[in-house]
Amino acid sequence: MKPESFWHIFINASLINNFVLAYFLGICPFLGVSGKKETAMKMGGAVTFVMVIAATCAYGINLLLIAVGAPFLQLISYIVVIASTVQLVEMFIKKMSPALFRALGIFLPLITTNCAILGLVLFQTNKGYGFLESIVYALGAGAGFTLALMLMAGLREQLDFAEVPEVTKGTVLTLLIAGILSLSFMGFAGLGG
Amino acid sequence: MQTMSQADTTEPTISLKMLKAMVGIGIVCACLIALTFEYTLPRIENLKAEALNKAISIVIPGMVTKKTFGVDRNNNLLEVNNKDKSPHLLYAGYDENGKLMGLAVEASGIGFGGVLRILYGYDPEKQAITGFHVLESKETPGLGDKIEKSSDFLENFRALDVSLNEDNVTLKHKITVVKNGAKKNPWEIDGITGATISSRAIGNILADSTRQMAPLINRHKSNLEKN
Amino acid sequence: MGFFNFLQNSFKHGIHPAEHKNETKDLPIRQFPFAPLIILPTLQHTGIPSQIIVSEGQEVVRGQLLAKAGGFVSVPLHAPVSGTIRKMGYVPTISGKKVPGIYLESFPSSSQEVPEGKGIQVESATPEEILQGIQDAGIVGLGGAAFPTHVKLKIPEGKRCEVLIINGVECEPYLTTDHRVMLEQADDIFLGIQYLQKVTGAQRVIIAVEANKQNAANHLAGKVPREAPIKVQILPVKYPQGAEKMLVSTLLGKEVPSGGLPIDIGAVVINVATTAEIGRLLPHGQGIQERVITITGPGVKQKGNYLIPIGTPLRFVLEQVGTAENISEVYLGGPMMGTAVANLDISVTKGTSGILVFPETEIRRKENIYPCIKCGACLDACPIFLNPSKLGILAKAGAHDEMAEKYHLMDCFECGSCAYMCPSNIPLVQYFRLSKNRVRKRKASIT
Amino acid sequence: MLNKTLNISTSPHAVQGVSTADIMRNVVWALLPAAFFGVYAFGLSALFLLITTTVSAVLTEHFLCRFSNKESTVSDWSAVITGLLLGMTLPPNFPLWMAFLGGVISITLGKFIFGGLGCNVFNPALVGRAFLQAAFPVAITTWYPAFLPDRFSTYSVATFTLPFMEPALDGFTGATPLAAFKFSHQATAIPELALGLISGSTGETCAVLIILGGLYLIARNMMNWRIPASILLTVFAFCGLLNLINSELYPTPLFMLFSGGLMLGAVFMATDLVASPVTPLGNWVYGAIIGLLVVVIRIWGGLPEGVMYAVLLGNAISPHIDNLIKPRVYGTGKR
Amino acid sequence: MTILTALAVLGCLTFLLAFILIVANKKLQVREDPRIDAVEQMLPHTNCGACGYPGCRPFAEALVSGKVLPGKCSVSPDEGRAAIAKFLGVGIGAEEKRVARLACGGGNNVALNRARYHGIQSCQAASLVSGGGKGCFWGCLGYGDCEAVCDFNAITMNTFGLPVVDIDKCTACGDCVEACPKDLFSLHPISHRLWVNCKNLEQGEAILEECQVACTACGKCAMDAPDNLISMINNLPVVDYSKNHQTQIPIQRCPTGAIVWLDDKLGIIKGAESKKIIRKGQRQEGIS
Amino acid sequence: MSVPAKTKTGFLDSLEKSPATDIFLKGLWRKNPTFVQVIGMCPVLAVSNTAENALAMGLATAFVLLMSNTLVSILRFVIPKQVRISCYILIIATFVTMADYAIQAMSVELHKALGAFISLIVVNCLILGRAEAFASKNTVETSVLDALGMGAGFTFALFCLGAVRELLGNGSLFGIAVFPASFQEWVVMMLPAGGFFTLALWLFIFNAVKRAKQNKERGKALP
Ligand SMILES: Cc1cc2nc3c(=O)[nH]c(=O)nc-3n(C[C@H](O)[C@H](O)[C@H](O)COP(=O)(O)O)c2cc1C
Ligand SMILES: Cc1cc2nc3c(=O)[nH]c(=O)nc-3n(C[C@H](O)[C@H](O)[C@H](O)COP(=O)(O)O)c2cc1C
Ligand SMILES: Cc1cc2nc3c(=O)[nH]c(=O)nc-3n(C[C@H](O)[C@H](O)[C@H](O)COP(=O)(O)O)c2cc1C
Ligand SMILES: Cc1cc2nc3c(=O)[nH]c(=O)nc-3n(C[C@H](O)[C@H](O)[C@H](O)CO)c2cc1C
Ligand code: SF4
Ligand code: SF4
Ligand code: SF4
Ligand code: SF4
Ligand code: FES
Repeated sequence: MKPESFWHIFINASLINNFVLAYFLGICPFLGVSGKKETAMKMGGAVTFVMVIAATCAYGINLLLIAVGAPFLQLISYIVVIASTVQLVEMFIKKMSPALFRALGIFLPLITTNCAILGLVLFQTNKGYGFLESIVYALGAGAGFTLALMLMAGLREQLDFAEVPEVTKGTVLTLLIAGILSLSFMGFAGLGG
Repeated sequence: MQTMSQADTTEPTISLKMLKAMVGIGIVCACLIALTFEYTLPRIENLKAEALNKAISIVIPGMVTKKTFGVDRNNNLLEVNNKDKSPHLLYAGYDENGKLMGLAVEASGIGFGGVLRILYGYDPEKQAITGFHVLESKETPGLGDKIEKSSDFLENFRALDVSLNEDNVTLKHKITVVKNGAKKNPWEIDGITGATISSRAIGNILADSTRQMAPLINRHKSNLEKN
Repeated sequence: MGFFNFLQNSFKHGIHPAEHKNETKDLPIRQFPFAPLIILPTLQHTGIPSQIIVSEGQEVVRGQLLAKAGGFVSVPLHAPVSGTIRKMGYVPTISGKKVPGIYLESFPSSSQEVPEGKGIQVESATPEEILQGIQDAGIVGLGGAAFPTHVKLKIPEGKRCEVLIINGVECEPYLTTDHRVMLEQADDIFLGIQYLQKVTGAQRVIIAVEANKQNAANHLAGKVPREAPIKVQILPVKYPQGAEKMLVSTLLGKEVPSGGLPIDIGAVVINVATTAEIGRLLPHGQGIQERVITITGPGVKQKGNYLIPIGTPLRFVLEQVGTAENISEVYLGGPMMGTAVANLDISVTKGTSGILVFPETEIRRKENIYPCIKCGACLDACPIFLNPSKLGILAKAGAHDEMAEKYHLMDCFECGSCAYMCPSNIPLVQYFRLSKNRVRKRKASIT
Repeated sequence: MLNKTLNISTSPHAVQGVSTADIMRNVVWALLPAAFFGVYAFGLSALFLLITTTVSAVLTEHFLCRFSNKESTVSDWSAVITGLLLGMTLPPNFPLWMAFLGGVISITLGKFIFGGLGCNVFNPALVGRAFLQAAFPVAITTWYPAFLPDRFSTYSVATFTLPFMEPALDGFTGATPLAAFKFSHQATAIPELALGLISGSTGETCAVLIILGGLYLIARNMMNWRIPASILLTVFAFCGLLNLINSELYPTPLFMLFSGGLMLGAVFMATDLVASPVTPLGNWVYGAIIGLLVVVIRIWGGLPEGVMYAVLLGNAISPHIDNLIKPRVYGTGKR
Repeated sequence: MTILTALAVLGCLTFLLAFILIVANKKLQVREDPRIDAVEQMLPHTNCGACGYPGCRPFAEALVSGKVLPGKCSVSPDEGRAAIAKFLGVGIGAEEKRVARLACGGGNNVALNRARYHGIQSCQAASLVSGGGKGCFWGCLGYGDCEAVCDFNAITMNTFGLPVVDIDKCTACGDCVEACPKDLFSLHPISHRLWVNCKNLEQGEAILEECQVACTACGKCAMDAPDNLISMINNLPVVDYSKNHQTQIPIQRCPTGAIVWLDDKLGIIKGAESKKIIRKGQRQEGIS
Repeated sequence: MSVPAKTKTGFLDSLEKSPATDIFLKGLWRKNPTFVQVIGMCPVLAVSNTAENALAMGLATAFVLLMSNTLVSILRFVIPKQVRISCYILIIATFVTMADYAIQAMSVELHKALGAFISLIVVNCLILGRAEAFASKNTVETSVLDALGMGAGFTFALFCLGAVRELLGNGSLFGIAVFPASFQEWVVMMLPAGGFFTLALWLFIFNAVKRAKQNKERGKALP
């Protein structure tokens, strides 16, 4: 088997198989936090950050679990460790930099139990990525998530002033835009292939 | 403010309670999971092995027993036990007499929708690909997934020529994909209309993999045959 | 359009509306008859109303002071005609607002003579005296805004006026008052410039004239006193070339800072008619009683440039010049920035530069309003480089504060270029006025 | 005589006189030459196709307005453009029932759900096409030869396929110039491309007529010239650079410009006023992004053609462009 | 064996996690008076600002800190205010209910329009175009900005284009006061029954051309009013509500019905001698 | 909201009278997690490309929901408030792992089709939400009912999506061809975009029905 290049891992996670638009991971924040550009940007940043942390943790746990021979505890340990690590980081940030906390921190608890994070670490394990590959994968996934969130936020902000019919307002409209974005992202299919 | 000081006095007991509750639940959970795992493991392994066997017997028709080999750093073929996960897995299939029928080789590459993992059968005697099976694909259902379903396409892999030159190191012809209906030579693959990209990806994967594996297998033929 | 903009030596953006000046530009200024009843609001300028100093029943002569300035940002009001004060009360104005005013019944055979006052000679007077003289003459900007001229001429502490710009651009379609003034009152203009130079201390004077008034420019250029630092500059025809910000950009290549005035970059802009009025009135110590007004438009029978006494009711004016049967809209000022008249009982004031009459058949009402299609025509037109498209969308949604904070709403000077260009007929300027009003109101309520 | 009630309204009291409907109508005129060329080159099938998409878009618009108790907005002509453009981007032998569906999707998904004219954030015609391409990828990449001798007497078998049924494949696949280049590295001669002597989507083949239509609109100040200029320049420059680096691997810039839907996309689709940025500099940036995406998708992507995706992605970015690139307001110092 | 590994791994993990949480629990206590939340829950959540605070939460904070009394919230029903008062152990601080009140009687049946306005259909927009075209500069333009701005649907435009306030729905939030470009709305306790229903500053009968119910500043009401209750200021009668104003005497002789008495539902009762104008339709458009 | 007394009592209404069925129906219909509450959307979109996958996913989620609700309810007095979320996650993760292995033991094919989404049930907002908002405050019986209702509602929603997508995208239902062989599949329905569109369609229908109902009620209340 030929190992994937970092570049392809990144492009794949961010554009071709975008976590939100192709894998449907993290739909809740995608629907919920995409109303304003600023919050979307911060949310994206926070998700990327947590993804990198989670990828690191997961890599370590996976090694450990294989070592002790308990791969069946994978899921439960991932979620428990990621949750507590994120909480630790949150406390740490709060103490070290209140400004950063205000920008990122309030999103952290939201993200802890989010499909995108857990999905990332599960995929990363399934694909058998090494440490660096995992980090690149996390960065790509985070960038893709941020991109999707930002695009949606921009469009939704613009539509705040449009005469959207009552019945499609809200989630329906957001989903339809997501669908069209997902169609557009198909243009990236096969990139780097 | 009163409520605050109350909380302060009760803190140690609460902490202890928290610790107890969590560790307790953790232990119960551990038991539950471990039991489930123990209970289902044999069946899952069975199913997996069956699936693998099925896949291998698709690409090596008529195979009865098999052995698993891996490729180490120095390009040597070594028999490995099933649990090990070393890259470049190959399976050697034998008939009831223990005669080598062919090899099932795993290969992967990038298709239309992401990574494609395939298994193909290689017959060192005929120096040809004898079968082909998709292990994992994200190709578009109804379009790209014709690479696993279209019998016309699978027909290509009944005997796809990958003969080696006399030097036993290089291939005579590179596997190429041509437009549907344009196949003329035994080393060409007839593509799928509407899924050119997926079919070409298969061609590329096969070409890449055979270029490396065919000489290797030929070199270690004896190694494989003794059963 | 827009494509070859860079070839022109002028401000960027702007529009080219049809001019319609040919009908009146060659008609000499003519004196208008006195109306039997003159209506004089005490607020004909921007600022504080004048304070009436006469009483009901009192007889006054032409040029007599009727109301004194109500403060620094205010000017006095003089009788435009000899007669009797019939009544005092609320009188209607063009803004719709009713303000305290005077009804003056003119004597049937009033004389045109205006008694001589205490003149101010340009050679002997100090700048302060001239400034006071300008206020006493009741002079306000005749270019449209009717801002008290002496206030504008008082150079703030720490600023210096380097160049005086005499605005003879008259970029509004239809209007030809400034054109005629330049042709017929050149001497007054040059005398006025002397006063202005003395007040401002400006070393350079530029008289700016649009290329469609070539004859006026030549006439003025020929009369420039020898060795006077006065230059007559011909500018490309483009709306709103006459707006002082654009004028300063074109002539000096500098921009007036947002929220600032031309004096912030060392310039003072005064309209030609204002200048002429200064030159005519100050030496005689008189007050302003009449002004030149273009009466035109497809609904007018005797189009022309008339010297009309201030306070003449619009109804009287239109009866005199004759109008079409089916008049539908009357504007004071030009078609781009002028105000529609709701009530013909209002009168001509110091700020009135034109009276435009349109019959029903000539009105192209913008009834078919489409949504904004973001064509960008408005952006390409706006001389201030605002984004009227976005502003319009925000205004419709009522996001007034966002307009002011993020999109420079308050820099819009309502020139109307954007609405003129908009293919969707969106009432952009009205939206902006409304929003500006709201923002101002809110700011006022906060402080 | 002077006792009439006057009418009052805000200044300005003058208007320049070209309305939105006028602009839209002129865009239709500008599209017609290229559309007629499509009919001339591909015959009856193409004619039926264009009529179907246009009628479908207009009908959909009309009925949606009716259902939402609004006045029908068909008279502003924008639905005609959407329908016509949709037809022009489809292969001539595209089954009519699919084309009809495309028109319906274009107007509902691409326009109506956002609030109708002026509110859509994506190009409606391309939303319809993207849906069709994702729904029926085979039908939309099955091409029909141009200039068949009997094209005015017979039509493609696929054209009249029953609704919901699979079209019989009577076209040939993969022979358009871009696919030929992508999969077999065969370049087509530029004059052939420019004059439209090739196969492709109904309205995209004759680049010359498309350019003429665009020039007409630009001359009448009804189209934003900056966007096509920016796209074409970017594609030319980027592709030229690649071609200089390796002329074996990468096509010549002229081939890039004149092949596939680039010309139609750059001149008529990226310029859709509503879904593109509104500021002048924003237009340049938007064009450059689309140009880059086109080249990237065409050269490194899986698909042979990417104009549609590039424009849709450009649409998605355009609110950000508008937000980040604001004109410098008079008197506020340097940028 | 599997079970043992599982126990060990998960035991350690959960221990670690619990430890972290305990630390977090100690470090991250949120110190906020819980009563604020409770009070906020009891408020109507309309964030209307009628209480003088920017929203319900700041008002709740103020309530808890004892700065104000619950009666300030005019939107809550009486029971709600009582509940909050009980919860906080303070008085209700009842204030008399106030409602928005219009000072114009010039519907299109009695007042003339001098010009026909075209443009954005809003009073604020119209008022900026030569005053809006109504004959009386001070009068209601009738485009219903007040109706649109009211969050409680308390204002409806009647057939003559005048806003009518539903006193049950009106919360005295003051939005209409702010919205009206002619400043016709003000907030008054409902006990103020004697009401000057006009804002026209002109004196004399000439104004009747424009509006048949305008105050002509004849001064009869001021003359009749006991105890100097009414004074004429700027050609308009002004009621001094600090005096005893529960009297209908002043309205009786008003010739135009510009000063009125309001009944329980704020219906208008005019004086005996005021001219009765019963017109069902619109008055004809005036001439300029 | 006081609903005016209805003259005609439908079957559902009579059922709603009893508190137990009321709790159940609430989850299935009135507070349907997908169509009304719009939570836990990821699996709804991701594994609804065929009716079979959708059903399997729905059932798996319902199982986890049921078990975790029960356990949380049983333990509700034991778990201290401060660590409740972590405890819930532990419990949920356990049952998810069990479900995962169970499915794997049943069919490798199905496990492959559902992919990581079985594991992702752990983070499904629905399950944690029910544990937190309902089970931790209610008796075991009602929690079980709630879980059954919500689980059924979720499965129902998934099935609605899966059926439409499979029907249009593959011309079949549960793998059985419904349309004639020459049916042209709408490939888009199998793609991610199709998931978004179908969900939007169903939400739209629910919205429209809700609005129509509201309008009708308002119409009734008026005269
Ligand atoms: C929604 C969609 C899905 C596609 N999926 C595949 C795919 O799985 N495999 C593939 O080879 N091409 C796929 N394509 C690519 C197009 O079918 C492409 O045009 C085609 O591969 C060109 O091949 P042709 O020359 O045989 O028409 C897809 C295109 C679209 C729009
Ligand atoms: C859009 C616009 C157009 C204007 N056009 C003219 C004009 O054509 N002529 C003119 O004298 N003033 C014009 N003005 C007014 C000038 O900006 C400036 O106020 C005036 O020339 C100053 O002279 P004044 O105070 O003597 O009137 C215009 C203003 C604006 C906002
Ligand atoms: C504006 C426009 C955009 C288009 N976008 C795409 C696209 O994104 N993808 C695509 O496959 N075809 C698209 N087409 C159709 C292509 O231009 C072309 O006809 C098709 O890709 C077949 O050519 P090829 O096989 O040489 O690529 C588009 C056509 C037009 C007119
Ligand atoms: C220059 C120009 C290009 C246009 N291009 C498109 C287009 O590509 N697709 C489309 O649906 N409408 C197009 N329109 C029409 C119109 O903008 C479109 O229907 C609106 O986007 C609908 O809100 C175009 C209009 C103009 C003036
Ligand atoms: S009216 Fe205001 S926004 Fe419009 S063009 Fe003039 S300055 Fe710009
Ligand atoms: S000119 Fe009119 S339609 Fe065009 S962008 Fe400006 S506001 Fe919108
Ligand atoms: S009261 Fe004021 S806001 Fe209300 S309709 Fe009359 S003018 Fe408009
Ligand atoms: S009696 Fe009537 S008209 Fe006279 S002052 Fe009083 S309110 Fe005005
Ligand atoms: S289910 Fe909520 S983020 Fe995935």
